Amino acid sequence: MASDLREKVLEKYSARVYKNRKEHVIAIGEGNPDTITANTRAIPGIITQRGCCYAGCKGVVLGPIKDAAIIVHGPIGCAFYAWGTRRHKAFADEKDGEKADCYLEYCFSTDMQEPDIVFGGEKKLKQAITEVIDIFHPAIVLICSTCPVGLIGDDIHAVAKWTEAEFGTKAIAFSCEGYKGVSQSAGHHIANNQLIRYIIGTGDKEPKTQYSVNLLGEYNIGGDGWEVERLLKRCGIEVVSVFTGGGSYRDLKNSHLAHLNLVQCHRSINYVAEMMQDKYGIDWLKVNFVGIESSAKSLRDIGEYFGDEELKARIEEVIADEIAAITDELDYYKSKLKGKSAALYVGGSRSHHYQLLLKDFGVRTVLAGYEFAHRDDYEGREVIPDIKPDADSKNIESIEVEPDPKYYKVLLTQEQKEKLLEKGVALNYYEGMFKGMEEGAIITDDLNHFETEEFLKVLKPDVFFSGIKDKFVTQKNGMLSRQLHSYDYSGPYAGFRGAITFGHDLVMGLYTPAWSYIRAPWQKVPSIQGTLGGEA
Amino acid sequence: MASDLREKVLEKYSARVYKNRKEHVIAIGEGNPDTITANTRAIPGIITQRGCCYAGCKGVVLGPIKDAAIIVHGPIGCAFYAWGTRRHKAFADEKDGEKADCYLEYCFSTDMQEPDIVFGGEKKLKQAITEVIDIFHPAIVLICSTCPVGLIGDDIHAVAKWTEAEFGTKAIAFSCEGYKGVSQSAGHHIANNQLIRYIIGTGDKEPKTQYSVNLLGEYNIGGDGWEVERLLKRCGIEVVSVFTGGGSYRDLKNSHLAHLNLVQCHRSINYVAEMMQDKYGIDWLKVNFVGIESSAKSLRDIGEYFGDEELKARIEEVIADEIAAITDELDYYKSKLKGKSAALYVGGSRSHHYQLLLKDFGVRTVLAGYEFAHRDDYEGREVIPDIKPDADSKNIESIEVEPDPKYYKVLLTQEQKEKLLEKGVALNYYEGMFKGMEEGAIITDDLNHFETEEFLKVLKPDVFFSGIKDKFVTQKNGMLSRQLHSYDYSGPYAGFRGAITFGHDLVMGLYTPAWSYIRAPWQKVPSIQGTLGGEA
Amino acid sequence: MLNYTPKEICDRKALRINPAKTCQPVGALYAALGVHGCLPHSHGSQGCVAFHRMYLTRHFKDPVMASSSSFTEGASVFGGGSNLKTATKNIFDLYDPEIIAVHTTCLSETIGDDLNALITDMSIPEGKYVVHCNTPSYKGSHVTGFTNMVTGFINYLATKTGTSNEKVCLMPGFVNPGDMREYKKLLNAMKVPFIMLPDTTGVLDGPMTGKYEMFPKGGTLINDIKALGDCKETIALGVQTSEASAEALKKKCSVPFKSLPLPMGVEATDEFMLALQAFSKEDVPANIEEERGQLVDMMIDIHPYTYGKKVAIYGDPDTVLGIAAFALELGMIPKYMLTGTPGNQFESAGKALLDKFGVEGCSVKADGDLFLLHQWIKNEKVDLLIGGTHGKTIARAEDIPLVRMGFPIIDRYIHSYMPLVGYKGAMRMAELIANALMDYQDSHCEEKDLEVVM
Amino acid sequence: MLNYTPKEICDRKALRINPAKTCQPVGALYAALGVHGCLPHSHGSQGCVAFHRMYLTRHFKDPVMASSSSFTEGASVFGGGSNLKTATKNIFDLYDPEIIAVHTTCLSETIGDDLNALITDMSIPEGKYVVHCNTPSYKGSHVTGFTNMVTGFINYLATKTGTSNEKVCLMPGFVNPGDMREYKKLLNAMKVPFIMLPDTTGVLDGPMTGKYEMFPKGGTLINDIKALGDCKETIALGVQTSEASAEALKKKCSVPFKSLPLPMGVEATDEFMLALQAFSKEDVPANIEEERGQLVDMMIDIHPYTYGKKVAIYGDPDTVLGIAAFALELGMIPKYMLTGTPGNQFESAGKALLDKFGVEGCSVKADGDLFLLHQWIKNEKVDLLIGGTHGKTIARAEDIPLVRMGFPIIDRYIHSYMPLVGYKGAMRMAELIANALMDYQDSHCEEKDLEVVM
Repeated sequence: MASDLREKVLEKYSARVYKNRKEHVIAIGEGNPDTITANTRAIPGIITQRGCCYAGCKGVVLGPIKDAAIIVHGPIGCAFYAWGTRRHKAFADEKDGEKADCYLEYCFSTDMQEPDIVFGGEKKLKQAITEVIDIFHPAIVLICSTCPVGLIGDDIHAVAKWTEAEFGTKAIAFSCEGYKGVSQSAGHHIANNQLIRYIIGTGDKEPKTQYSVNLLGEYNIGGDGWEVERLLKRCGIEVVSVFTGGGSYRDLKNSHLAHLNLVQCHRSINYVAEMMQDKYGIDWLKVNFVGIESSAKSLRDIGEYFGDEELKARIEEVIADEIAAITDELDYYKSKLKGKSAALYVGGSRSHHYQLLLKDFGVRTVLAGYEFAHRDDYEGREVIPDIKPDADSKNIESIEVEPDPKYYKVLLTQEQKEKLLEKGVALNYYEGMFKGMEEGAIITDDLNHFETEEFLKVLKPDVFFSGIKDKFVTQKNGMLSRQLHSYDYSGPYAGFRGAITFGHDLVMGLYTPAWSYIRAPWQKVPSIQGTLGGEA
Repeated sequence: MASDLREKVLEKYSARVYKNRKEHVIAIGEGNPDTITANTRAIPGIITQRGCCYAGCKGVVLGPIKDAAIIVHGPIGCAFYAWGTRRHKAFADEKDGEKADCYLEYCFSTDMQEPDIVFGGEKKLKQAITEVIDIFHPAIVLICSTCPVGLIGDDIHAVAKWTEAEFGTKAIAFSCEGYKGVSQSAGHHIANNQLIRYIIGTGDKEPKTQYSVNLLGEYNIGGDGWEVERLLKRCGIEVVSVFTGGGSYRDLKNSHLAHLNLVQCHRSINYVAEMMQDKYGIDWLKVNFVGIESSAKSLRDIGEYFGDEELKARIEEVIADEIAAITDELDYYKSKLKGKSAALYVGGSRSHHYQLLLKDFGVRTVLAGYEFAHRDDYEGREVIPDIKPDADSKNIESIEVEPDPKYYKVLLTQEQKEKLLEKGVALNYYEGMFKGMEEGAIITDDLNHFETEEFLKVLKPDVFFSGIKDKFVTQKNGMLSRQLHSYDYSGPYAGFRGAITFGHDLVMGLYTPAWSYIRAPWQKVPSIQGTLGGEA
Repeated sequence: MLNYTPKEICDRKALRINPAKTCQPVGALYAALGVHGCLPHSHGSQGCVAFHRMYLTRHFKDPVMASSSSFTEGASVFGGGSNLKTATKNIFDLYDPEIIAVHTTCLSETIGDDLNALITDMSIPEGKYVVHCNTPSYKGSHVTGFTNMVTGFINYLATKTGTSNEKVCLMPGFVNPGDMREYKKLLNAMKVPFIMLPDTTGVLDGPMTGKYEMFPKGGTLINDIKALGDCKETIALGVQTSEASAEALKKKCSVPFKSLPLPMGVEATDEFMLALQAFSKEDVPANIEEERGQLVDMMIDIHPYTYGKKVAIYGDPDTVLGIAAFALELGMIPKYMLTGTPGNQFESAGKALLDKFGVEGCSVKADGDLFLLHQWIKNEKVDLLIGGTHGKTIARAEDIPLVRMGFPIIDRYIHSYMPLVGYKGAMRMAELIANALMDYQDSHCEEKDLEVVM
Repeated sequence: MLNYTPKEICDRKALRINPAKTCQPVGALYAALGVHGCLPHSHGSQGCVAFHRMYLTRHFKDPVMASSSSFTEGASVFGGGSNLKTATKNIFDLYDPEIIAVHTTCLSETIGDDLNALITDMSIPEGKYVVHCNTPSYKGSHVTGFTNMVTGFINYLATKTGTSNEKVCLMPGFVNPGDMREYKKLLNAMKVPFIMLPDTTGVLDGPMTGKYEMFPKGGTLINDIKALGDCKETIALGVQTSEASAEALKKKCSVPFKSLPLPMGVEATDEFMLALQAFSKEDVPANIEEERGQLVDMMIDIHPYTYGKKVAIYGDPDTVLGIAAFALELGMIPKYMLTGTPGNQFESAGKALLDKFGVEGCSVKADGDLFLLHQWIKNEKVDLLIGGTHGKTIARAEDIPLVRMGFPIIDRYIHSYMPLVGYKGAMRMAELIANALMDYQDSHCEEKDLEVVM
């Protein structure tokens, strides 16, 4: 039984660690309460895969905003590591005569040196901003602080204000020092807060159509966002802005004028979704464009939301057409994958989404975990009122917004929303990962290296979906590991076509002949066979 | 004294070999008669660098004709070795609405197999021609035979006739079996004969200008021919055809209508020059576009021939302009090369031409030899009446031509020619290599491996210009060797600009740092320095 | 690609764009992996080590293990001592390394944690070790961090007993395991007994075995680090990387040292061989001399393709100098030599190289970045780029071939198994360089100029 | 480029276009260079050996010595006996080789010179040897010529004394000296005493020494060729190249043989190692097992770039099969396997490989040419070309990356020093293949898809 396996792994810990980790590792069902501890500190010394607040703010949410000059204020490392490593694709484009430059090939840093730490770095930051504006003339400057900045007390928000005054260039500061919070999650929140404060609502370009959406929590890894946009456009749904994959300040500032928010990654962006609902009255819909069934359902839910029969018919047509185009390949990959099992440990929502895609291929999930999720990501948003803030989360600012006098508008009546719910379309809601999971699956929050090794040993999945830090550990053990942060440099995996690419990649990984060569043939036979020679 | 050095090298031979080789190796001046034995058999077993009749016919003269489908009739090797290895550049072009295809990337062979040898190969040859015409629709088919073809008695000339009758496609056969003659030279002659018989004089496109020339014996190695054409065009001289680098059947067939023949490589093409003079009355002028002084003189000689003051002025302008453009580089390379010495062993004329280019840079020639020259290439055409044909040369057909009733015309009167001679322009004449050489230089006809090693050891030139077979032998001895057949994949070397490229390449070769690393430092110091360790 | 980079070079005083360096801790982490049974530990926020592990993994495509003190805001205010204490206890409990090698971060440096004191106060299991070094991210670069970690091991462990072990202490510089294997081959060939610190062979170029080992076979043994104090001499390869560590060993245990450039190319490898020969009684064996001769043969053979070609070289200081030296030996012109790592020595060493070969008109810059390099190239183009992955956008923007050498290379495989040092490594460099230039010629020439023989 | 090649494939019965083979003598010449103190001699017109020396020199970029009987028209009519007699006398007089290895040409074969008789009648200096083989250019290919020359040495020299020397006779196949060095490394690692015939190491991959030696250090010793008759077993690598020679040794001296594919890739190298292990008492040493594990590690790492990629492989039969086997191990699809050398065995071996991996829809052809290969590619494109220099025009015409492996490679340098065999050779192949595919991706993707991490 899964609970026994769980115990077997955790009992190797010292009592203190055991006490901590047992709350983060649970087995679904089997009479266990489906409740988990999440979003708490990692234990010093226990090898976690988590990143930091800066990674969540700059790396995840802000990094993809292509027309922003993002200056990382701090020593060089933090800027360097977040330079081109996350595969959030973008390119400079023009929309209705308005250009959005793309600075993603550039890495901007103040490269703080010892004197800056000792005497303060604001002067250098100002000079760096002067230089970035002088050379690049960006539409907006974003300033991200790293660990020492907060400690030495540089006031980056004042520098942002100075920038706007001095150059007339929009500038926003993000105090996303790495030590804040317990994971990337704090950084998401900090980024979200500033987006709602300073960007969303500052534009006035109305959508062109009746059915316009923002795509929230879609980072366009490997081109996912482009594929989702393609699908939406086929259906006649206008995409106003994307938060933030391939997205731009140019578009984000108009996002409050869209009719509906679609939320792909719940964890990293739900603050924006909530605050936009409060401030602008825009409903949000949790979608999932990973997986064939999921993609179809997401499109249909949007159709239901707008309620237009013509739109709904077009959506059905698109779904039928997209599925028809992939059927043969789907069948082939299914035949190669059916009955396999997988473990997943990714970021905020992927460990959930990809279970659904795997299910499309007949692959079972035996373990899943989130790196930086909160309880609602596991258990559903209904638990939010029960989540007690601890010292670490209290440190992260949570902002309240009021309905915007100019832009607040409500699209659906309460009655209409209830009708939608009856049709299985829950607005402003995320059900979490647990509900869809099989009895006996293991859930691991903040899965660490030790547990990874041990669980994979006992669960023996065919593949472990995780990140680069786990990948080669797993593969040295002879088990396929594929990165679901970066898609192992493949993609897009979203949508119907993306599912096929995923299926291809998984089949490739499982069936590549090299696995069969791990043991040398002389390791399989008695090693001394010779009859002569060799004493030399 | 050079004569002593010569003796020192040759005395290592057995008496029989000595007797043969002493006639081929001479020292210039020092009271020695400036006469040499050339164009005689190589000695079996003595490692010669020479090639065969097929190499001279197919490889040298015919290979560059770009719009000809040249079928090598024989086992696969001969076709294979002559495929793309000689750097005679060309490309398909259009001239006055007439296209010339370029088949140089293709290698056509009948790939004879044992049954073809036993039962005869004509049938296969006919089938191959059928296929080449079917696939490529070439303007002309040339058939070259290799050793076994002559022995088994395939009548390729009959097959050529059959081809013309069957397909209406021009076809010419060349019986250039490798064993004929004593070197490539036999192949040149065989090729020349068929060109005059079957191609030259078959077209009727008149030149557009008063000053038109054919460029004979220019094979466009590394683009030399293109550079010469560029110069001639700048001067206002029209190039009707090139024999044969970058040339085409399309152009060659009109060559009898040009006003003057320029001969670059005397050895390989002088038969054509002579026969065209006899048949069409066209004078020929030995030119040399290798070297700065030589190029200038060649252009001026052409000007003198045509005698037009405007043309002569333009030629002077071009020369002045070309030289002005290279002066700085020339001075630089001269400063790096002055006082160096060289040995040259190349084909028919290059060992002569390149001495003149080397002289432009202040490089002395201490040894020079030809691979397949005749006495006239060394001593000047005045010795031709004295050359007694031997058994090997008698085997190569020598044809006589009559003035063509339609096309024969004479441009200059005897008086005009004599005036030209007074100005130093000798028509229909080649002075040979000897006359310009310094006292004491060694001349080696058919220089073989042994003599190469020995002479380089005693003469110690800074560079040996030769071919690929010598190159690494020389370089293993720590001496630069550059290929003058293929220009070591550089070029063009012709003309003024080409001289600079040559200078660059030579400086590069002599000064490349790697030469200084040949001896390891521990080979220079006492080898045992250690104080401990190392007994393990 | 890089469309916003102007040709005009303005004098930047504060803004770093497209760096050619990263921060100290990643170098310290790499060095610590080269000690057997060692778990590197990052004393700071957990994001640092996540980034460092990611980067090293992407370069080596092999597991990279390290732990973190996982600072939260509280620790950042009140000091990380308790985090470190908890961490080391947990580490020894759970992973059971022989040794924990702690490096600091800008966070713990800024708050001023005193690692010496913290470690002294720690209860460390019998027979186990905790060592540390200071690697403030706002000083030097990843190369400095590597040096500091090596120095840290020496400061903690190297001991002079008074009895010489008749060995050489070899400091390899910031190189790949493939390079370290090549060193070992040469030392063994010269029968020089040695201890190399660090030694990442078998750790970061390990075989697929079907069984992951957190502490694989490779790495310098702790006892061997201790024995460094009894070495006869240190050969410090890579002056900017290794000299400071050699100094530390000299200071602590009076081991004299010889500082040499990385043995890249003919002359630097010759120097290395002479240093080995000076140490042992041995002649250079025939097979190594043959390798050298093969290399020189190749260099003469390919010189028409390399001579006079302009190359921009960027990366770590000793690596850039090593590549530049070999480029000069090939007759190339190292038009631009640039490292992100600060330090005047790089520039003077680079200029000395240029002077030695009588080459003029080249730029040598420490503390530079790839934005500047790109601007230089826009002002005067080069024929070839040599460096890590991050030059690829320049390569594509300017249509210049890129040969990947150095650190980090995160977009190719296998490279870290292959040496660039020694005669064998130079052969590899020669082939990579010649092929890049010849491939470029083949793909960029006019069709009529495509050559079958080259 | 190759603009006249139509997509439509017509059935050619006579015309060979752009061959994927050349004639026997050049292979015989190469084999003879692998015998110490041997001067290869071409019995025919002097043009043959000029071409062969040119070609081998261009492949190896090292001196290639050989002499010729320099037939003239007379000899061609009356027989070349006197030329051969003169030649051998002059050769022994002037160059003083230990042995002259004569191969025939289509010329001497067509006129019917009886080499056995001519050599028997010859006066050969005491202690010197003249051997021969028949290499009619109108049969087989250069590979056949290589085999025939090896067989010729065996037929003339191998002697069974009755006392076993407890050695393996290793027949290397038509491979580069770099490959032969790798064989020797593996045999030495397995402590298998052996004689390899031929052995071109030290002959065609010689160092620059400043002193040319006409007969350099390398090559199989004549006494060792004699001793082949006393070997315990022959391991014949490359079935189509080596089996006939192994048969000859079996026939002459009753030495049993094991025929193996060229040890390219994992499984074929494993087979080779098992054959060595079966012979010696030795375990496969840890360092070789480590190499193997590193190789497998790399293969798993790069599989996303190789899996499912279609490759066209052309060249010599055993080489093409060896590359194809490794390509299949990498998950690639060897869409086209083509050799110019005739022989059904190639096609059946190729098909067996495809069957083993369950790969369908591929073409395997012996006696083909590059014109046909290009037409195939025009009909269904591939992602990669692997073969010698002559594929470069196809590569350029169709914009397909080309990885150079095999013979002849006359437009690149250094390759012949580097092994393709053994685990090390497979690492090289893996890197070349992965880099070619990844470079192609980098240069052909849209700018927005250029990846920093791969």
